[in-house]
Amino acid sequence: MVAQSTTFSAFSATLKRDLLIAFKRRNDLMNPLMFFFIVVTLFPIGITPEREGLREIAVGVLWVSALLASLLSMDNLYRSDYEDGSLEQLLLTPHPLYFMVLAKVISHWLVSGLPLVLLSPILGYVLALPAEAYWTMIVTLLMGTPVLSLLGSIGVALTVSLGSRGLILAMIILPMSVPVLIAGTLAVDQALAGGAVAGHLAIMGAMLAAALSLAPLASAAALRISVS
Amino acid sequence: MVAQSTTFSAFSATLKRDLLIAFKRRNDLMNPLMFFFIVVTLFPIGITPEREGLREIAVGVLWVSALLASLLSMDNLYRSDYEDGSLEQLLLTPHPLYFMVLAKVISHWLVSGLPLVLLSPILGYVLALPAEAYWTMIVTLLMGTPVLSLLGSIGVALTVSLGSRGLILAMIILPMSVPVLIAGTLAVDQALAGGAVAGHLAIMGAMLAAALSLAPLASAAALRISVS
Amino acid sequence: MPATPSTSDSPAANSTPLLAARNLICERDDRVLFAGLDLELRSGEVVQLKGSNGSGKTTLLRILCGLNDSFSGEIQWQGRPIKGHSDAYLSNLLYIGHHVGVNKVLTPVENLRWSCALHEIATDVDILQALDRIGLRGYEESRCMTLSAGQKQRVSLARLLISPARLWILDEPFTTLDVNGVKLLETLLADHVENSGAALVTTHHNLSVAHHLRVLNLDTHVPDETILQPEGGW
Amino acid sequence: MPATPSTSDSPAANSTPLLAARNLICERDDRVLFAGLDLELRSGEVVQLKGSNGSGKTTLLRILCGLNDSFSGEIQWQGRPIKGHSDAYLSNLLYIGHHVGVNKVLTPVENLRWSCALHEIATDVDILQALDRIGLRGYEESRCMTLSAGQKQRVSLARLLISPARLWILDEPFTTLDVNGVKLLETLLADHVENSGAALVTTHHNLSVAHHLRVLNLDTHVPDETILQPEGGW
Amino acid sequence: MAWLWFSKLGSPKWFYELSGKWLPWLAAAMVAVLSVGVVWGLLFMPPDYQQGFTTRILTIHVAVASMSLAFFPLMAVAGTITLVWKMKLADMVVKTAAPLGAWFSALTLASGSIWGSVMWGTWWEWDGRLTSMLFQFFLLISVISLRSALNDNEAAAKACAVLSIVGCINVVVIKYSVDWWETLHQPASSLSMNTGSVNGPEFWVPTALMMLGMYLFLAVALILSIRNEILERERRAQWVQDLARVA
Ligand code: HEM
Ligand SMILES: Nc1ncnc2c1ncn2[C@@H]1O[C@H](COP(=O)(O)OP(=O)(O)OP(=O)(O)O)[C@@H](O)[C@H]1O
Ligand SMILES: Nc1ncnc2c1ncn2[C@@H]1O[C@H](COP(=O)(O)OP(=O)(O)OP(=O)(O)O)[C@@H](O)[C@H]1O
Ligand SMILES: [Mg+2]
Ligand SMILES: [Mg+2]
Repeated sequence: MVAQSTTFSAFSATLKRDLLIAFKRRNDLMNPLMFFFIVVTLFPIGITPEREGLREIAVGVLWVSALLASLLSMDNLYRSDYEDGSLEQLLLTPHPLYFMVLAKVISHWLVSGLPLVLLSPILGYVLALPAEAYWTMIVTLLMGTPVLSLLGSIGVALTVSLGSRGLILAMIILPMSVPVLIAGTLAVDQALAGGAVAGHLAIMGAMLAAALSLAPLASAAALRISVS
Repeated sequence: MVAQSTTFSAFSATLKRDLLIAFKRRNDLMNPLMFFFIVVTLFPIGITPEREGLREIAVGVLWVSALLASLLSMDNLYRSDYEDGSLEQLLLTPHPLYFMVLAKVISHWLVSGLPLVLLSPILGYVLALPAEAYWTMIVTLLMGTPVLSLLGSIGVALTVSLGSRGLILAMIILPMSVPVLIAGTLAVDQALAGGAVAGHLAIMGAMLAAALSLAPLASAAALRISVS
Repeated sequence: MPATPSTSDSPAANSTPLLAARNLICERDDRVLFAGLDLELRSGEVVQLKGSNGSGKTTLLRILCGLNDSFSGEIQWQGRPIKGHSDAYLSNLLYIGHHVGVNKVLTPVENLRWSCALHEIATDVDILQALDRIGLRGYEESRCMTLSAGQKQRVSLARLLISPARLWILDEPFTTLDVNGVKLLETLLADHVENSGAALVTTHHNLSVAHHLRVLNLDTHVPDETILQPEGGW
Repeated sequence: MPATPSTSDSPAANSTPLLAARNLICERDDRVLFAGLDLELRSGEVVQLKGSNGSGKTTLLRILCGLNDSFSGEIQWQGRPIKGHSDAYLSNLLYIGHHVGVNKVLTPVENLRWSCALHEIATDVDILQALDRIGLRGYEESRCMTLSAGQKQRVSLARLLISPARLWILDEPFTTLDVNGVKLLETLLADHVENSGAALVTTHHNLSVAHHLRVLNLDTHVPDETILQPEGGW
Repeated sequence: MAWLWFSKLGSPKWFYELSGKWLPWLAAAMVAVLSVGVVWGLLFMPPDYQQGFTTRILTIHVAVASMSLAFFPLMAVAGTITLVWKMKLADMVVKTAAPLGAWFSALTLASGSIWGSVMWGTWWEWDGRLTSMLFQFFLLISVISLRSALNDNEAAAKACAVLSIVGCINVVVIKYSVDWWETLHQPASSLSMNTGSVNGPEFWVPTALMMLGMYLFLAVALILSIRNEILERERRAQWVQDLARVA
């Protein structure tokens, strides 16, 4: 007689699986990076190649691109699972859905969010971001991108059963992620102005904590709805 | 005995069908607009709310957002057809595939590209775009967005059989559409500088012509590959 | 024919049923699928759910699994309503639907590792044995997108060999299976109910699992108001 | 059993076959599916393609339709290779695969309007009659995503009633059909071949379309080197 | 007992009849209050010494604006009830409130930017409150299109419930946006009734009247559209059939 699995083993199995899938689709590991890179580079082309001009917009461009990159990458968080029926299996697990969703989001962030954070310094340099802003930028991105992923997961969960999603998804996610954008950019601007950023970081920390605790619940509920 | 359909009737049937689908998914008609709007609004938030600052980046922001909007909306050009098997049926038509693809792209542009062009003046205003640039912007967008859709269709066709597309798509399309972006922004900048824009418009016209004649062929080929 | 199949012939008529549904009512788009449907499933039974296309088989199964709650009525697992005590129920439930839940880029082994881990602890040895028995020998390591329709189906069916669940709910599991596949699955069903399991299966071909079998036909059960009228105004 | 089924019993043995495939070879992931496969299909014949899961039925059908060109060998339509003269072939071909090609948000009518217009001119009257006959009366105007599996299947099968195509290639068309559905489809097949059509059908249950039927079994055809070895190094 | 009343409140029929009784009174009150407010606010309110007659638009603006902030909380509460107790009526509130909210947000934007065109000499500024209001507008649109996109009513109801609960984040943003950004927009504090200096009673009384009128308007509009929704959904129910026969 086989024993029942623990919640933790289910959690880690889900985490492993999603990482494995992402890894098998090699390009998934590259794409968010590439996209981030491309979008960022669009601006010097579209707006202004002068370093002075760039310096002005660097922070904003970085954050907006990060936002869009994570938005685009959200799309396949639940979709393939929904289509091949894996999602039903996920919902039928006896373990709390909170952790399963969390596992999926975490693995998604590891694949799409983290690389982006790691790349940001290079792009900061390309966009002539003043040196003193680097650390703040990295830290804020490090705290901000998980929030984006978590908020995103709600949107995706709500819309996964819709035929056409790309856009309604954007409409749901973007407004919600604006606070993150604001907090992030403000913090970096502060750092540029030489001010103290602790306050802003605290705000972002609070956001992250809230998102971590609530977003998976909302997503779980949304998933149940979409599948039924 | 039923008679065989003409290429034209097949063409128009496909056009009608895609428009119908888009219309049934009401939000598809709104979304590209909304997305365009939202993305545009991200920049003032992220970068600078002052009108002077905005004026500098207005053109670039508009074009980049247009690019991203059409990119996001591309996603469901062939996807659902691929998944439900309609694409196989499309490939098995005795009529030249060129026209079928063309029909799909046209309807897609009508639904996602055109509204975007019509909205652009408003966004031009909120981004404090100087009055003299309006006409050039509209015309360039009017010529540019179809090119984006056409180029996009190639990318989508290539990647339709892949599980995760949002991003690999972006990587294929964005680089290809950079020329459009450049031509468009240059033209508008010219207009701002009070110069003659005929040259730039000619270039964009050439791009459009080329795309119209070649892109559907490429997409058709790509579709065959993806389906087999 | 009565709504509840007469349970006289079932092995343990007097014991409390594993799964019991009382007075289920479900309508989709104000079309009544079934009303006042009662269903009892005791250990040692296979209930085959029959009915014409669109009679509501899949809907019923999904309702029983708790995947779909647009219904009224009560569902009990071993006498306790599943609402409150879902995990006791879910850890004994194995559902395989129209969509088999097999990821395309993963190999059969990797797929099973996950879908098993959601419920029970299964070693790779178990999984490989299961795949072997289900007839996927040699395909353990090839991506599922390269498998044929029937092979995909088999991947999901392999879970039947691993899971300790007592209740199987299978939605047209015989689709795309070849003759051997069908035989194999039937023996699996027989074995399962032999050792005090129970199974609820929808299929259009007539099952041959000897004396355990009971048939519930949804068609003989549809109330009158669902005689269909053309909707569109043509 | 010979590779090419003996055509002695077929109505028009001496006429040139509608569809002829010579010496087809196909391997997927260096696994030979079939080699040196010959196939002849004459008007008035139904050929049932049998074979265990993964034996290559779907692949073969897709090859014959020209949807899949990872093969070697020659395929002829009425004596002319289909490569050059594809549209003559395609306008006489009707293929329904595992994925039925029914859009979820459209209604059955709208779906058929399009999929018919790709080949022939069909009026709404034809379409509605077809839907009626195929047993979707009352569902003409409801979005296909709300249809059951079997009903979706029926939507695609409705094309059989409209299309003038002489060659039908159907991949497991009986899946998810209820008993009446199966009967209906079998009569459709019979009628089709009656008036000089031809059909190539894969299915695991044994067709009952009287004397026209011929069976081609892919299993009896697999060359030896494909005895399967476990690939993964476990 | 209380529970019984609660479930009764959930029943559309009951609500339909009750609201039928209330409606005339509410409507009358609304007309009265609004007309007084408008006349006073637009015609008799003394011109502000610095802001001139344009202050009068502001009475409308402030009323509409503060009103449109009420929608997401409302929908969130109703949504929670939908999710927890599966109460039909609550879902109807969510459904009918969304378009209303969209209109009001649009009105706020419009009135605001009209005022802006006078005060700031521009129709639009990238000001925190304005922008976040714009996003509320978007969110409401997406609530609407989400419902239209989901074909299954049950699912649509719950999905929209979740979305409107989550969407409340944005209301918080709107509230504090003025403090987060260094911003053109009036801090909401200037709304506080007791600031005697500029905004004396002759300013805030009409404003208050306007607000009251707006809330009455909201009530009336909601009830009306909910009644429609009820008839729509219960069209097969016996009592609706009877109504139809009577009419
Ligand atoms: C949540 C939304 C909003 C609220 C609660 C709100 C509320 C207010 C309040 C309380 C005032 C100050 C009235 C006074 O002077 O005592 C005000 C003024 C004003 N509002 Fe809004 N408003 C909102 C949105 C908007 C929008 C969307 C716009 C423009 C598109 C706008 C434009 C203005 C302008 C131009 C003023 C005058 C500012 C000044 O006197 O310098 N408001 N609003
Ligand atoms: N895209 C692919 N790439 C590589 N191999 C494939 C691919 N598709 C199918 N195969 C292999 O070809 C073989 C035959 O597949 P096919 O779908 O034709 O089988 P089938 O006869 O239709 O089986 P079933 O009865 O289950 O439908 C399978 O063993 C599968 O492994
Ligand atoms: N999401 C939905 N919304 C509205 N109606 C639905 C939905 N899903 C199914 N239905 C309706 O419910 C009825 C039963 O569907 P169901 O899938 O349960 O039938 P079924 O018995 O499984 O048929 P099949 O044998 O073809 O699988 C169908 O008539 C269909 O129209
Ligand atoms: Mg079914
Ligand atoms: Mg097959």
